[in-house]
Amino acid sequence: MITVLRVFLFGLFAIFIGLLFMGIGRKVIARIQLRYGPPFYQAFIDVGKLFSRKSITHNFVMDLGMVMSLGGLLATMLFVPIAGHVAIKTSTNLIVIMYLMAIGYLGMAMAVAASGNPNATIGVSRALTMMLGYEVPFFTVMLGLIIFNGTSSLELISNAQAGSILNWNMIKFPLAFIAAEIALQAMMGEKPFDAMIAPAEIASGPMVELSGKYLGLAFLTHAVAIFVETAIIVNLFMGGASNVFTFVLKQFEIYLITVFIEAVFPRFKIEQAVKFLWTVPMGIAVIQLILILV
Amino acid sequence: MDAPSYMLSKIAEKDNLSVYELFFGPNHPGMHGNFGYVLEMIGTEIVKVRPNAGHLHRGFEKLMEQKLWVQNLALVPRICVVDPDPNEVAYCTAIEKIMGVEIPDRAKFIRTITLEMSRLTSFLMGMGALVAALGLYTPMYIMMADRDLLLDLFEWLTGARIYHIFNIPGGVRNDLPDGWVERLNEVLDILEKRLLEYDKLVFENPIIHKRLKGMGYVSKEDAMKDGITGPNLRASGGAFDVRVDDPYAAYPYLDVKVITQDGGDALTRAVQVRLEFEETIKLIRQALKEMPEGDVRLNLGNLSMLKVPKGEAYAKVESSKGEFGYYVVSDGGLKPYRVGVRGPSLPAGLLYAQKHLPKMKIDDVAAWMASLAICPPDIDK
Amino acid sequence: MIELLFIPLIATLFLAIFIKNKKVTWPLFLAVNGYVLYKLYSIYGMWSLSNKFDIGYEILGAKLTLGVSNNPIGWYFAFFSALITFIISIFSLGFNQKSKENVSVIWMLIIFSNLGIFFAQDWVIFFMMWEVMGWTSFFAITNARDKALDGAKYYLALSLIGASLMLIAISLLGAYTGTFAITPSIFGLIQVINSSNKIGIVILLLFLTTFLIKSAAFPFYMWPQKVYAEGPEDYITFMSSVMIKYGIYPMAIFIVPVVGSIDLPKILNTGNILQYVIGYIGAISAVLGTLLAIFQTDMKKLFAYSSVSNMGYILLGFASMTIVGFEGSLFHVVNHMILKAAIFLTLAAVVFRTGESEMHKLGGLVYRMPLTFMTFLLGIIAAAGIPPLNGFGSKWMIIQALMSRKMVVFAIAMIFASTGAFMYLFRALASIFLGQLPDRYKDVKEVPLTMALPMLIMMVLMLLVGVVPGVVMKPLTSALKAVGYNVEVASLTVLEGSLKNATIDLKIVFYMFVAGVIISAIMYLFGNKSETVPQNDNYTGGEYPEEWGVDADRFNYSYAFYQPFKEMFDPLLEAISIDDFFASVGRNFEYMSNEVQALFKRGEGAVLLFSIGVLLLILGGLII
Amino acid sequence: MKMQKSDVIKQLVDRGNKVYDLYENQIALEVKKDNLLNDLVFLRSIGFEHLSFITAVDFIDEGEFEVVYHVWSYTHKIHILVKVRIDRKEPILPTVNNLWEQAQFYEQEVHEFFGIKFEGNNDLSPLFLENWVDIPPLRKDFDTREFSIRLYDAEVDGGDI
Amino acid sequence: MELPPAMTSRWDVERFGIGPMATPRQADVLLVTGYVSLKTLKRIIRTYEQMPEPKWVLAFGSCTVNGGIYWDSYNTITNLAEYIPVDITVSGCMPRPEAVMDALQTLMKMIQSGEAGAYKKYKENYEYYKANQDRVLKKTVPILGQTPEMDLEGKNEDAKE
Repeated sequence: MITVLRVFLFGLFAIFIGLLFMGIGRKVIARIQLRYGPPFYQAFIDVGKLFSRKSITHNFVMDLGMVMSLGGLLATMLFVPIAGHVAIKTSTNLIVIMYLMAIGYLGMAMAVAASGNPNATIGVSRALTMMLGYEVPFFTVMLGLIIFNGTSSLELISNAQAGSILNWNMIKFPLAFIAAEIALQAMMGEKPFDAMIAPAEIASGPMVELSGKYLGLAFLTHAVAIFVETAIIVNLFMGGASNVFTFVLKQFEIYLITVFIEAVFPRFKIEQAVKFLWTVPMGIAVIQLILILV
Repeated sequence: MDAPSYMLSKIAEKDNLSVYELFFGPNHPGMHGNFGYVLEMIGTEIVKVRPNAGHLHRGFEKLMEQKLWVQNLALVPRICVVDPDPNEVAYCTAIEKIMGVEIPDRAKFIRTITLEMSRLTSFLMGMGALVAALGLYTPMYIMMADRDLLLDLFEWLTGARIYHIFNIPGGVRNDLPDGWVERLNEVLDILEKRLLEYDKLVFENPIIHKRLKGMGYVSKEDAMKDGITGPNLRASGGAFDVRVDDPYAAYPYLDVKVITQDGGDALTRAVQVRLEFEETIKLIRQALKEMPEGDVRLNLGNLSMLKVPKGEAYAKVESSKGEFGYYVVSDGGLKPYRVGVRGPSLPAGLLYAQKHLPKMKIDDVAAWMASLAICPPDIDK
Repeated sequence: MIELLFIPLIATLFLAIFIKNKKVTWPLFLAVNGYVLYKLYSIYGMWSLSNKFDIGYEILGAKLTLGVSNNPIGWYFAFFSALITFIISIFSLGFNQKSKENVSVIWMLIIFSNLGIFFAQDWVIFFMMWEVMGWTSFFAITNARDKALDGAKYYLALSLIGASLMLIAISLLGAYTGTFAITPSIFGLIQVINSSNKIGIVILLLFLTTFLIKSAAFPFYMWPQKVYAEGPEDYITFMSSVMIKYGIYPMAIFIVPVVGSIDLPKILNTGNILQYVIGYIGAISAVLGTLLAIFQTDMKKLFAYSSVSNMGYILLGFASMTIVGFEGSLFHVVNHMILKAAIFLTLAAVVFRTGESEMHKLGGLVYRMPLTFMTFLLGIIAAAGIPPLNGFGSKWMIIQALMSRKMVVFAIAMIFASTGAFMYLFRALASIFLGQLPDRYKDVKEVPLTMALPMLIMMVLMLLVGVVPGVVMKPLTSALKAVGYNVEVASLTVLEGSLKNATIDLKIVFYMFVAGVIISAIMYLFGNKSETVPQNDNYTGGEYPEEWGVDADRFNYSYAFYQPFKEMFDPLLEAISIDDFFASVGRNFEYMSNEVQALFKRGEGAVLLFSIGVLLLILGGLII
Repeated sequence: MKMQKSDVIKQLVDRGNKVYDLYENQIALEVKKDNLLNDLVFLRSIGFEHLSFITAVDFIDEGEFEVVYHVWSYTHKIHILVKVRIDRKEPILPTVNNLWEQAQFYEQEVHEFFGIKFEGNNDLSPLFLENWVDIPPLRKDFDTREFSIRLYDAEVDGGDI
Repeated sequence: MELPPAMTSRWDVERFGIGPMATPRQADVLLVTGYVSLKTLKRIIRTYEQMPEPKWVLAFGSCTVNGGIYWDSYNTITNLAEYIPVDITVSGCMPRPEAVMDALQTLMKMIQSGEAGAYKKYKENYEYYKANQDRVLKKTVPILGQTPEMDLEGKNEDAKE
């Protein structure tokens, strides 16, 4: 019973933090754009509103896909140690996390493709291409850390950096951190790697047919994705944290970097994005990997 | 780039099922104004385009025949909302040509200043649209806010932010208010400073260069033949500027520098706008300095009972998007007999859509539109 | 032991006799299949079972002993392949219900040779069964469809090359090691190689080439797509899920032990050259298969390349030369059998109902074939290696093994391939089942029960193996232990990786996934109700598509799906296209294969009966 | 090589056309329907390569349409209104879309709003209006107020008066 | 045209949580900005019908109330409320950004107090709205009672294609 409660609490916590980040992110961007910006709790209002609206679906796959999408990301979230806590005692295996995350994206892709709108399908095709683009450098970075630590457990990698700030992988492997940051930018679908939702090109792509609670679920998925992705980076590079508050703060720092980059970059075309990801961050990651191996 | 497209269209001919259609507009976030392209696509590549104009057709040319000469002043700025003043000036100039009157010099200078300010607002909007189409919202927001600085000045001067109805047959409605010129100078200073920020954010951004380079190439010969005018023509190397070649308002007294480049692609056009923006600020400064004192309007009697003698005239002005022309035919009555409007966007929006968009990717449509500064209202009228 | 092979063979004979009467053949077929499965199940653990026949004849100085034996790894392959083949054959019976052909004969022969390959005790029987399988395949492909002949010829050409190479290799092996029996020959070959005899390496490479041809690895990756393009869907299901593994089995029992034990000049301190050769072949197969799959428009070709890519994973697992990698590879063999069978069954169902295999001409079938869709969905989730379905565990083990050996290039290749897999898998899903349903498929129905049932079983199997990998891993590990590898017998749900603290309980992964879905479903139910709109009610910028002459077909993005991505790779793909080379080889074999085909066409039944008779004689000799 | 306005006028008069010197940089040229293409080709050949636009005027009292081609020369910096009168009952003109590609759209527009046909132009489909069944709207005998009042229940001057 | 300034740095409606959405599916409020031509009306109706409930319409500018300056145009409707239910209108041509913001906030208050529910009217009076829409969009006979004197075949090619 306690386990069940724990799992639910972890899930809700991730959603809460993710939405909070999204709200603050919007505010920060607004300030960069010399605007006042929405209140930081705007994301909660939006989601509440979306869930209270009637929504439009094309067939059962849309429902199935959206549920699968949020479910997959929540499941991923349950594997990520937050300040040393994990929902259920299990090995926090990085590869499992990476693969589980994919089910979320697959669910989303399936739901939006079920609507039969070409815009949405183009968006999905771009998103999957982008995924291939960023997974390769990101995995290369992870590979370096895994080989260095001799374990693929996120928890152990995080624990190995305990102590002073000089133990952080961020300081020890700055190149890897830079590569991971760039890959993270793409992973979050923020500019310059947001070709998949480009509103001016394909009318917001995957979101084009989502309405009401489907859009709400997509929002929540994005929120959890932000949480999971920043948490992975914090665990990999910033040594986790001793308490939840510090952990969230570190996550927020990571998120803030992506928001800053987001605000001042236009978007790549998809092939340019993939080429970029396979040259610059991949190159950096490979150099780092060689440094670790030698 | 040519070979795959060729192969794709071969496949398309063989098997029409593989073609699908995307509706780019009229209700599309990448579309500025109410306009549509129906794109036939293979993959993400466009193979055929069917322009879908007319959503903004209000029948201006017919409406103008129904209204008094001066009433029409309320209509003309609405033809191109982004850049309203050239419409007013062109319409007034045509009337003045037919009537054979010469407006006072100060009026000419004030007209010039409003025209150039309007050009600035339009350039800001155009650059904003271009960068927004590429997903760069920050400068877009700032550009829009900067545009508001100018709109405030317009409001001070004319009482309206957008539809000024300031230029009237015989001059302008009123003289510049006190303190207005100083404020304008301040605003120009701000804009000049901002331009450096835009340079950093936009024109020196490698991604922008990557996206725009080589897109939508127009050669000088084609541009001249096909009626592409304005910055688009000058970016292809055609040294044509109505302000110099067929001068109106106070341009004969000013040094208008015609900037030409020979890239002809979207990047060149974007840079062209940026260069002309700088030039425009200089021009306003010069006009402010050299503005003579004197009357600002001719006394043409009761304007609402204005009768224009029988005759015809074509007046063209250089708007921010190119040659804007009004062809006015008068039968000597209280209302125009016929007004024909030449908008600058038609060749680009309809003809070049069919020339450029095939072989282009869906990614580029919005940016292409913005780079050619296509303004749907002046196509539809 | 021998009756396990004998009974299917006799059954084939009976089936061939009663070929016109489905009322007789079907029950017979099912009964014999049931018997085979039961028998296989019951001989689990009895590793000493064998039948040997010493004909007292010596070739090239080696004693020719023919025999079958119940070897542990062979059993592992035999049991699961027989199970999957059985399920596919049931589907096939439904698939061919309307045609006059009675496919049960061919399926029986396949089951027979399948068992023969995996239980062969020596290279001679192995070679014979291998050839029976090859010819049966050719027969099965061309029998149903004339159009398939081109692909089949190509396949036959490659098979013949492979067979000749293997014949040479076997002869050399016999000559240099003095034995034709498989297990002794391993030690013999190691000795030959370690005595710095170049011929040992040649033998090894000859064998390796043969097996690579069969398993469609680089550079022989072209044949599956050529065969699958026109071949009968039910049969290519078998080919891509089971038959493609025939190359893997001898690699597992022969190549890996040999390569793992020989002492060649070492590179990078961790392994020998041959290990890296296998690794690079695997890596290239994985990456190239993925890339080529991404660019296909025909769904059968797409999954043909997907198989190539999966064979690459298996080779990578072998190349790691660790026990985790080896286990992972063998586990992946069964996983891939299950998921590929599931996927191809749905493809066959789609072709069965629509007659179309070009993906861009399909679409929206989820409206009409929801069960097929669900099977396909689970299949691609499994194929993408996403927990909690079955593809995950084996891929995870292989990656673990590669990482623990610091084989970074292989690990990156593996990740590239398995991420790229999302692209082609999703593309197939979107193009076939999602999107707009064209008008011409408005009346398509779900498949009949005989075809639906195998799909349902496949779904259950995928989930079962995904959550409880022990059902496969337990027999596998005990088999490996029986062979002599130093492994612990796996527990039901836990997989062991080779890195520190790398243990993963798939049961927990499943629970977590369920928990996530439950939370998300609560969220979903918490929302206001939704309204279903027709498929053509879509955002079109406000336009009315029908007024622009746009119907469902013209409002579906499924052709040239990854066009921008493809354009990046176009120059590369052109440069490495070795299709032309093999095409010319294929042309040279054309004459010969025409002859062969004419033989079949003239007297199919006669040839079939003749070959069965010969086999009966041999096996009869074994029993006596 | 820049020509003076007088030279241009002289050349045009020599070809037997009526020329009006309107303003600085602007002249009007009246041509016959049969001569239209010849004259436009001639104008292009002497440097008038920019077609600003094509429009028409409905002289209903005289029973004629006047179609005006606006051409401009980048070199001579002169704008010419090439005017051609045609019978209102039989409004047919040759197309110029092989001289200027953008003329295609102007001709479509003129066809849509005046009902003037352009021989040789295959695509005169409507560009702006949809489902238009009345007479072409820019003709003088089309009363847009009446139309608006009947169809859209418009009140005169928005009901303000 | 005043909408971009309203959204951007100076006025920033986003601080009230208002933002533009890309497609009708995601939108709550349909802003009809200014005059509505027939072609646009047709698209507005589709867009409106694609929006999920509850949905609101903000008619922007005088032109949507009584035709405004275009009241006598043959191609713009005069009163949007005849075709789709309008919750709130903003007068002016064009209204200032402040007016837009004010309208949006008023609409938010109206929604909270339950006053704004015009979309329900659309369902109840669907026949009425549909009849009005069809009258202007699907007309087959000339409104002014005259038969077009010339054949206008090929006029609706695009629509039929």
